[in-house]
Amino acid sequence: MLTRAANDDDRRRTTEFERLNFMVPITTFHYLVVAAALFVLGVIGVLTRRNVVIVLMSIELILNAVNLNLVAFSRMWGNLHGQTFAVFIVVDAAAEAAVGLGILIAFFRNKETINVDEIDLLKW
Amino acid sequence: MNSVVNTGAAPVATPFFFYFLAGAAIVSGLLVITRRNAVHSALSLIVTLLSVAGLYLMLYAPFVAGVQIIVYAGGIMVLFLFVIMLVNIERSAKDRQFNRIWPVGLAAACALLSLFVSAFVKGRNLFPDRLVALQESSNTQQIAAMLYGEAGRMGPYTFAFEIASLLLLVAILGAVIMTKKKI
Amino acid sequence: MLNAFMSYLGSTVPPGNADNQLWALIYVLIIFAGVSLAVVAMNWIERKALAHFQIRLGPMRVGPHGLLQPIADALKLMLKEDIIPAQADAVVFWVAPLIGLLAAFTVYTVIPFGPSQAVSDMNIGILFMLGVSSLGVLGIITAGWASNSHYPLIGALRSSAQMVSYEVAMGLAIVSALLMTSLNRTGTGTLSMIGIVEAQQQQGVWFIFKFFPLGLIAFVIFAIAMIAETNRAPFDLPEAESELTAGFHTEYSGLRWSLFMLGEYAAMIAVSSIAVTLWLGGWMRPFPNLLTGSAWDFIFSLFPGLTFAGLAAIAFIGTARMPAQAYFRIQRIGLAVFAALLGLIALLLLAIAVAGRTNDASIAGRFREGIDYVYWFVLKVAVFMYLFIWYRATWPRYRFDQLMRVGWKVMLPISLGVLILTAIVGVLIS
Amino acid sequence: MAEESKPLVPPTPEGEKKPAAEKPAAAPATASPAAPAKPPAPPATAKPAAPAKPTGPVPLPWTSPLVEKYRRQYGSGIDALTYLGQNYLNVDRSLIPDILRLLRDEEQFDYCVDITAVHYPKRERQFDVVWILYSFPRNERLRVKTQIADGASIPSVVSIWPTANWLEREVYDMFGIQFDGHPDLKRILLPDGWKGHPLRKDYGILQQDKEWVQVNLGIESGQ
Amino acid sequence: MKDSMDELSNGAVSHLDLETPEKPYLDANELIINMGPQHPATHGVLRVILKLDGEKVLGTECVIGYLHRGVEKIAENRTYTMFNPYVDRMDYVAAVSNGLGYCEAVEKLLNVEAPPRAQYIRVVLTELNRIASHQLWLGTHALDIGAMTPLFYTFRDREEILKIFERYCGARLTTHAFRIGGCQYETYAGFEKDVKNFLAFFPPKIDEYEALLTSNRIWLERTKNVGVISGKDCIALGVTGPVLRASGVKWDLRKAQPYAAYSKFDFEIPVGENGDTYDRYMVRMIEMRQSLRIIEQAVNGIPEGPIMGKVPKVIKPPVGEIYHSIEAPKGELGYFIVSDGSTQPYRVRVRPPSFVNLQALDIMVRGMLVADVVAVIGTLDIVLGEVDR
Repeated sequence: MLTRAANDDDRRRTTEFERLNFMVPITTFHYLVVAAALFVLGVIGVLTRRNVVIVLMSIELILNAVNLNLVAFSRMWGNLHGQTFAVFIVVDAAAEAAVGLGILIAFFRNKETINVDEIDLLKW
Repeated sequence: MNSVVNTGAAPVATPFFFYFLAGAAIVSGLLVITRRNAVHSALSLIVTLLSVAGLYLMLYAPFVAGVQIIVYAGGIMVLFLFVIMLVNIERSAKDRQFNRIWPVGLAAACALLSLFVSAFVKGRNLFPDRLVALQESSNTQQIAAMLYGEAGRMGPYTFAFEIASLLLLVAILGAVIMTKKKI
Repeated sequence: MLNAFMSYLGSTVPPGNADNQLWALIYVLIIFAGVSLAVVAMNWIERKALAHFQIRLGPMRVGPHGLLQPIADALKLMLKEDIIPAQADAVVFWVAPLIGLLAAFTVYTVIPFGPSQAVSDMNIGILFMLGVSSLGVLGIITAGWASNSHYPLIGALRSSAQMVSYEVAMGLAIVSALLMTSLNRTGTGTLSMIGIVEAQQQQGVWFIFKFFPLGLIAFVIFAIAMIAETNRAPFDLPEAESELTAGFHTEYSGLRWSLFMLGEYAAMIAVSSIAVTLWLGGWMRPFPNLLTGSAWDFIFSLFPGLTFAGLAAIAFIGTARMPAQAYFRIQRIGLAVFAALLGLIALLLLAIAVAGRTNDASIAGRFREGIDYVYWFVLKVAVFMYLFIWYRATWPRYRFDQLMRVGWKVMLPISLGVLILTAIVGVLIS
Repeated sequence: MAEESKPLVPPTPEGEKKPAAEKPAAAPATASPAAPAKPPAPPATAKPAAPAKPTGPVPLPWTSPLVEKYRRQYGSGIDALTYLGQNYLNVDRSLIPDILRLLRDEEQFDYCVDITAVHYPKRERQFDVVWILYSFPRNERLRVKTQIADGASIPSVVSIWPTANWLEREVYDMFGIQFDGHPDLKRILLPDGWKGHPLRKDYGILQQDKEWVQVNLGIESGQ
Repeated sequence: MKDSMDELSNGAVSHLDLETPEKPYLDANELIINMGPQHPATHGVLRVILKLDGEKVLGTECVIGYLHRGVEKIAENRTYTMFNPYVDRMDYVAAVSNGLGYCEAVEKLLNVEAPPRAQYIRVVLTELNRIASHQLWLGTHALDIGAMTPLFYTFRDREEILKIFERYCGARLTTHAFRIGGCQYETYAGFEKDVKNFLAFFPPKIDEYEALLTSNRIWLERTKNVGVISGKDCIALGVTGPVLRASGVKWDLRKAQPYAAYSKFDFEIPVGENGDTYDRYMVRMIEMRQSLRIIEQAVNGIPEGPIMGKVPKVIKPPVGEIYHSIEAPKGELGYFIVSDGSTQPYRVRVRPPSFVNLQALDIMVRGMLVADVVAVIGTLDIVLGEVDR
């Protein structure tokens, strides 16, 4: 009754938006552009910020960008390998955050700084 | 559960939502790397993560979206906020925000950006312009099949999954050892 | 219009899944209003029940038996001066209560009040719920930080540590219930909230009684963890007033403070709903497989009406027992009107039950069914709400290290053990 | 030495006939006690010196092994008296730390009940400092008193009885008596910047540190 | 850990270096928190400066005096009789005890004794007041630990005692029940009946409190091994009352140096073992029952006779000084009175139990958590009116 066939629905919406000249349909490419933008933002953060916490957050941004790519490709190819990999990356991000923040706290306790420029000794 | 399987009709798969979420993700991503105050950065990052989770939903990956919310926004970001509150942010907020080599870093990032742009411009046609509608209503079950296998067979990622759990264990131990004063 | 209405009533899937945006929106509004109303009612009930536990009367002045007290409270809170401390981070200070509130209310989109009485039936339902409710901690931690004051900060750190810790045990307890859903022919479980209830229906047992006592233990662990998760007594350390004045919301006042309270109560109802859905058969009436047949259906469908009739009777008795002085007249009239209102609702519900007795396809039949589902669900949640009050009146407060110890050294191992045992038993049986 | 050897009645014998006259603001009361030797006089007349006066209780010499022992050791610096069944030692200022330590270590006076002072402005040595001691094993109470002059200091007994910490701080706060060796001698009941020591007799009952009140409370007067 | 006298005497008590260098929070591991003077759990206007490492208490410093009224100075400017009501305002939850101590001290100075009947009445009222004080303590202490309900139960039952006070002397809290030389009022007509009713009424109520708390798991966890203080430390710090007894020192002034008519009654002194918060709780609970025992014996044995001794109209004690102390609900309450022979005391020194007991807070909470500070403040049973006087 109220549930329409899938293709029907998609077509209806597409035409609607084309009539409004609102936007073109979203393709994988769109997602890739978003992911690339997030990736570059993350890289800028990692390379330029002094605050280690923000550097770590930028790394999270990068990982998210990668995840977005993977999931977009997963949809493109119609299988779930990409999504599965994204789950692995989330696991990795959790491990990285835990260890990174652990290092940060241990470091802060000794050196009282969280600036990357000042973390310049192998041993202290 | 019931007969209606709406494979094609992603709940919110409209361009408007895509642009909204993408815009939110990128703007808050920008805020993450520019805010002086680390707590603001973290809050912006949460917005980014939630927007990306929304994008996952649009890509028929509800499980990844759920994991993104529960692990990233609910877990990792709480950890980040916790640490930010422990370390003295007042002082670091008054400090110089960018490191000495920031022009170099920015240049490198710009180079990377141009690489991406050129790759996308030149390689646009390489991507097949198709979007497959995935089975959303059994997404979790399918990912489970990938990770654990089904019907008695191991899945393609079962071994990797076990390794990942080991990685987490190592990370837990490492974090505990590093942060605890006396063990 | 009527056709659309009928077709909706006839639908067996939630509006979100039926891709019916309008109905989904209406549902969201209904749930939002309903939850807000429930919070207001809960406020009154908690004050009254707590008062009676403590040999007091509780609110008696605003309206008959203090019935209008929540409204007076809400008005007061809205009119109260809204203070932002000078040193606070104004933006974050503003946003923090909203985060908690949004997280608490978003959860309701997947709570099934009936097989089709939900906004949406997500494939990842329970995962979504856990994730979104874990966002609530962000509101607390940002509130504590933004206040720029010691007590809120300690309260926020405490509460974030507490919530993160108990989420682990809670998650494991949930997983053991999820494992039970996979005990079917195909061997695939489900994360969908509706699917979980339906699995209980198929297996003919609430999961609390499944693999006795494994299901019960998992349920108890969840029931303890959910108190910790909502920062209620005896785990209310984040806002332990005797230690931290008011914890993370010490610096909050007026409307924003009331948003925190709204969020807290909404979260209480939400976690109770999870417990009901996972272990207590969700919307199902007692013994749906045992006492079958239309006669039993009819008998059980009388319960909503009878409940309201009982409430009306209590209100009428209260009216009759009011002192005869002249200055009680208005209160008396008010209580009588309230009782009459309850009585009317009771009559309406009974009429629907009677009218929908025969024909399941008619509007009345549909209504009767929906009312039944919602009634049993709400009744089960209400029991949890009462337990929340009871705990608060009875127990002292845990200390922080004890709380952590209970969370990590008692609840976590037990829930892990229950999970493993459930898996083993499940495999052995199938 | 000379002063102490006299059998002291608390308000000291010589000089000040009338302590009541000293009370700055006790307006209504001053009249009647101004004549000390009036109707209820018997005790008052007992005051001047003599230990033996039949009317009214008076301090009597107190002998016990304890006293004998210390008297042998320290000579006349110790004066042991008993009044209404309560024993006290009048000890010379110079003997204070030793006597108190010995009382705890040897005589098991392990509980310092109270430390306080009394101000006699007319006297040369203006302050009586009083230690009230109790012995759990002996179930016995003992007061030790000494006289010091205004501005003079006295050794702290915190190292003997930790409880003396706050008690000495209160004495300092109220009388301005310095305790040498106290770990943290500062005001305890009054605010830190307060001027004056209220329990001295020259501090009127309506008197207050106006300046402090104006600066810290922003009001003209606390009255 | 804190058994050594040396550590105590090295100024460990309440000597806190509050100047923290400009260091970040994690490194210094220290956080200074002000608890009070406006804080729900400090029972008045007590300010405790806490030095914390995370939640662990490194040290505390009490700042008191917010309620200082100069009672001792006032005494020097009032006659002996006029000063009597002032003592009620010190420990305002145990006003009868305060009055008893003061009256007995002045009587001693005058060398008179209250007649037996007055003494029995005094014992009844004082013990009732001890129960009332313990009830208030129990309610607030439980509230501090997070149990709301006992507060209301104890207040309900305390009301019965206050009613007896009200009928006896017209006041509920600051009773001013006794006069120098005896009692002002003869017992009212139903006094004995009221007291006996209370004797029957109250024991089940104690059971009720105990049902809520004594074997409650959370209560045990919150109180066992919290705020432990050894008997030796108690004595060194001058801590008296239930706190001392909970640490295993069997010492009660009612037995050790009986005053009023206490030597005539048969009662036990409860003693704890570990000196922790739970023992202090148990000691006070048993003390309530023992007080009931004393009241029972006293009210059954009230002799006939006058209620006022032979005290002159104008009280002019002979020159001399006296120290007299009684066992108040909170510990040893002493009065050191110096008389110069005039109608006004030359000096009145009050030895307040709360003040001295509060000193022990520091060593009791070192190494504990913030939540324990609250529990320990509650268990010390301080009344700021008495601490600050």
